Amino acid sequence: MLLLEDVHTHYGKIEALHGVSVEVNQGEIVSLIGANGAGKTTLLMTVCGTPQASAGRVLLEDRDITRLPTSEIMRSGIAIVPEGRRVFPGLTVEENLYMGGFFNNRTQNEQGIRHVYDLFPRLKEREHQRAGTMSGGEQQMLAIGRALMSKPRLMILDEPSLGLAPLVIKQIFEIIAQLRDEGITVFLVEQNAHQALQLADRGYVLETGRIRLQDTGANLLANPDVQAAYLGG
Amino acid sequence: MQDLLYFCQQLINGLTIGSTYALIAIGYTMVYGIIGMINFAHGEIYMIGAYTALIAITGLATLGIAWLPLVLLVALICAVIVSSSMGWAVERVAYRPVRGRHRLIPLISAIGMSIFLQNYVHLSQGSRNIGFPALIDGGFQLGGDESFQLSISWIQITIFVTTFICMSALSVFISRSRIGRACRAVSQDLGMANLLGIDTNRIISATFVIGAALAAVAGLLLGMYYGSVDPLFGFIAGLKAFTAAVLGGIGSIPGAMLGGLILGIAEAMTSGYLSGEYKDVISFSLLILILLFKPTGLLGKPEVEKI
Amino acid sequence: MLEVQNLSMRFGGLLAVDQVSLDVREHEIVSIIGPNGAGKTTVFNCMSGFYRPTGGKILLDGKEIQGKPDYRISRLGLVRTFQHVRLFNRMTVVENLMVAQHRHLNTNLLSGLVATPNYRAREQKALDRASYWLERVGLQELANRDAGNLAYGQQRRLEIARCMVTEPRLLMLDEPAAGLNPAETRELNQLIISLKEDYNVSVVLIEHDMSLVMDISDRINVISQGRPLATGTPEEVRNNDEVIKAYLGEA
Amino acid sequence: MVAQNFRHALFCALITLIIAWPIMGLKLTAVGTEITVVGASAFTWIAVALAAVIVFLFQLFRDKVMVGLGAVTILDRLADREPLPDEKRLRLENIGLVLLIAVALIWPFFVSRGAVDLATLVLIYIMLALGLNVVVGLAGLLDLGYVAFYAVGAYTFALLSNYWGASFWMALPIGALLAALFGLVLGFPVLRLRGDYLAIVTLGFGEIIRILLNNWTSVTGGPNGIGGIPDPTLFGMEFGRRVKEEGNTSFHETFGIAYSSEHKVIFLYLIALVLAIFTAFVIRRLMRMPVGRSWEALREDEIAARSLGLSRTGVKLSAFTIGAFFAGFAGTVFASKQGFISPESFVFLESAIILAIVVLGGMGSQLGVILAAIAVTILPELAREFSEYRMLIFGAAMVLMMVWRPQGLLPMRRRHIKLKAGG
Repeated sequence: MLLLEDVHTHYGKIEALHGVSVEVNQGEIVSLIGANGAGKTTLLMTVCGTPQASAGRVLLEDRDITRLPTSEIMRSGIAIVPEGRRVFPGLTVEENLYMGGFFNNRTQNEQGIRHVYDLFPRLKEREHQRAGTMSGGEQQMLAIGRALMSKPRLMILDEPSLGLAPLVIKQIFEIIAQLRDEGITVFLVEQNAHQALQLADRGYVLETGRIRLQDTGANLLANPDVQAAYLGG
Repeated sequence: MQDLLYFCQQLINGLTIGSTYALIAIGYTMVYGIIGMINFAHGEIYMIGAYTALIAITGLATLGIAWLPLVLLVALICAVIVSSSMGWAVERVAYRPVRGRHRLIPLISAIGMSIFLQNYVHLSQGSRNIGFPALIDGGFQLGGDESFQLSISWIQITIFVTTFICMSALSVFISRSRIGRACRAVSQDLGMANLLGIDTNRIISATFVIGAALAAVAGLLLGMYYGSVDPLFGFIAGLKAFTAAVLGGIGSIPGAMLGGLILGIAEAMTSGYLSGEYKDVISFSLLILILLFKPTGLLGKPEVEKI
Repeated sequence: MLEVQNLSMRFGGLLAVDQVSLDVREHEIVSIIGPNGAGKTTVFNCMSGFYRPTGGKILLDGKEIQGKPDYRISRLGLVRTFQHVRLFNRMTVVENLMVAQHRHLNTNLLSGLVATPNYRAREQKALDRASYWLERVGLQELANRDAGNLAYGQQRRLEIARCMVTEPRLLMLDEPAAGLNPAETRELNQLIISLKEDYNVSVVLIEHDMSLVMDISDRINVISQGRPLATGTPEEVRNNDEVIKAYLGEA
Repeated sequence: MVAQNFRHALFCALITLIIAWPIMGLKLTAVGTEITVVGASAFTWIAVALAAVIVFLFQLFRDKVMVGLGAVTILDRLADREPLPDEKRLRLENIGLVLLIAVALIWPFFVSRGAVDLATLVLIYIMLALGLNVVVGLAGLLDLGYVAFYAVGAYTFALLSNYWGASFWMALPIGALLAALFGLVLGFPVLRLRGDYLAIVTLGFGEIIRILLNNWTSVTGGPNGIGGIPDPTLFGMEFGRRVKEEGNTSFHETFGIAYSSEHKVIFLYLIALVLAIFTAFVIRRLMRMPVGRSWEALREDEIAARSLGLSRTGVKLSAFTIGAFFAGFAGTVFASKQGFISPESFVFLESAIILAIVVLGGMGSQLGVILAAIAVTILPELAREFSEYRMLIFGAAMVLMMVWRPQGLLPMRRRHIKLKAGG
């Protein structure tokens, strides 16, 4: 589904990724974990084309998307729930969802919104509330809902648990599992390694711009090196 | 009683001018809201709108067409088309290549564009001011006695009505339509809109075109109201409109409307009670005072300094 | 020497920092760590005067300094670096160091215009100090390059040198190892230790690179979601269950 | 891809027609009291069509053209040339400077009066541009009302001489100091504003001052301006045919030579030359002093500068005040040269021209700014048929410079400082 081959990415002068290869197969949940500043978000954003990889290739369903502009990549079956949620604060919940389905026709949007409200009844209650006034957990639900509106085949989530209460985190992870059951491939970046790996079919550990470990989720969870990667050897 | 009438007269004059300032101010505020730059050449776009309208009106007169509604409609359409194209072109040529660079660079580029357009019209149409035919003249008087009567002209009413229609249409467009929603989304988080697959460059172009179209409407209206145009016509009006935008809170569309009206009234009162010479001083002083004491304007949101 | 008591910072509805306390003694390296978005840089911004904290006190030698303008705090000897290096890019490396020493220079306009002996002597002294620190961080060869053209690791070192020429008492480093390769990180490690040992500067450090933090810190403060989570020596923090949970999530 | 390019190119060509044809092709002309529309000349029509075709072709082959343009780097090589070794460079510079000044001193005696007059104007613009360069180029503060300080200098001299009979030499320091004081007073409240707001506010200040000059008729003469501003004197010697003031002597009588109106023009030129050299020298020193470095530091990164203990207001204010000081200088010379001033000379356009000089020359670069001042003032005189296109070209040049070469034609070069080894 998604394939990164020896990807290097620079932010200005800093090389943030030093040759990363990752593969996400159809129907999987793949978790990418790693400490702060390891380059996890950079890796996700490279898939989206901001910034573009300076070397290597990114393939989506066997199509080379390395050099495409972001807006075009995001119209080819990928949706992202970015770090910090980034809902449009001045738009209502409903308007945010419409923005997610910007390229849909009216009936598709109506179906999509109904589907999102089924998944998150909470959002239905807040339909006409401005997104900026909602709690972090609600915003996270909205961000996921907005991403679902474009009916993506691959969904990328960047730290969906960041700054949320444990109960809400649990709920979010349940939804992610549900997305897989609906046939959406999930590529998940998390600091919250325990939960992310429990859920994942496979996982990668990123350390200072390089993939250090890759294995099934369960194996990584049991691996003492994972803890070391976080708290220093 | 006379005093009250005199006051009302100034109020009406102020609201007339103010509503056109508001129309022009929309262009500043929308562009600022989306890409955070002052479109210095916006006043010139408005001036070009006025010229185009005048050319269309005169051209129709030469052809012997004099049915007022048709003349106005054609003039309006021509002005809107030319100004919008100009707005689009200006963004492509002078602003898009420098977007995201140090703050002064787009501003200098915009000033250059403003000077260029001023002289473009100056060279093509001459520097003298040209009389704008009073297509809608006359009016009616209200109350008072021989010494003073409250007079309202038809052109003032036309300006009110047209401005009201434009503002309402814009409000509906921004709040209901798909593109309007995208405009708001892009102004709140451009990067995220991009991540939803939206071609943000197109949305930015759209805001320039909308702002220019409204400025063209204002150009036609004010051309008729003042009765003449010249190539410098846009510069001061542009500054006034910018003041209005800042007064209301730059980036906020209702703010631009409010700011325009307040500024118009302030100017009319200065003209009416002090002297017409100093009305520009009042608006500039107002601009300076707002920026000093409430840079976010009346309806704007504070910005947090990022470190 | 520096004491932060119950510091809080609120942005609109968001409580970014909530009741954080820490203290720095003379001759000590203290680290602040915590997951992304924990509010570490906000603490720094309050300490260096860029933000006016909404609650709590910051004491330098027992005197309150919270809410003072940034440039005054800097003149008291509290100098910082930035998460994303902030150099004067179109000025040369030496000029960057000269700007930082304006306090030590004769800034009288007239004496500068006619170049009085006193003015020249001070200017020369500042140049010598700049030269010394350039050698110390290994940038002597690049003295006349534009700062913006240096490699990233060199920029990081220049930023530290620029702080050091001001002869600070307390140095606040915001993620100094970000973007450095392992060899550069090791060098940085030694540099920071030497600042403390040889120049008698206290250091407050925000850092993600745990091996660096664990190696050089005397004490570590952990904050999570704006709230203090733990304090202690590296060993204590490493084995603290709360900390492990904050980093790895609930088991 | 090609089809898309083609459609875009067609669209751009259409837009070009829409924005060019009505304004350029249809000229409004007054015939008696009536206004009619007259089609422009065939030449204009062809030009409009040609422009559309060029836009079409450019957009169609955009990628290739841009690659071609990217290859033009001659200017860069000039700017990035290796600096000469210090001693050699110093010697060369000194010889060059002495030669240049010598030529500048002797030259006016061999040319026409008009040329000298123009040269004086060039020198005034050099002073103005060098002063604005401090504010915009070094400190990074966009001041769009710079001309106001120029006006303060000019009006100070005019008023002082009209009301108290002050001479040029008395008015020169007073004018400059008063302009600086204006800078200080105006700058104090506005300098904490963000860059683009600052630009607009200074523009507003400039306009307010102009409007006041225009309307305060009892003092400034309003739009009629003030005349009879005296010429400078040389140790009390006047340059007129007859002595205006009791106790003065006239230049030609003292030296026993025939009266010539050229003496005055040349003398004024020499004064302007000395003042321009003084301006350049002082600013050059300032640039290398702590205050100059802090201007640049604040321009480069305000937050970092503050973190190192620089006070934002203090540093900005010093740049603003010093810039204003030199504008006041130039204003006094200008008033003396013209003998008559009115608010006409101090419109926004004048600020824009000075800004254009700084931008074209290269913000921060003294040599660039001086060359640009010469070019901008002299070129329209040399090509008179194009002089009405002057502002059009300035505007276009400002846009082009910002897009392609924001550092200016001759960007500032950094001074190399030699360090003692070991320290």
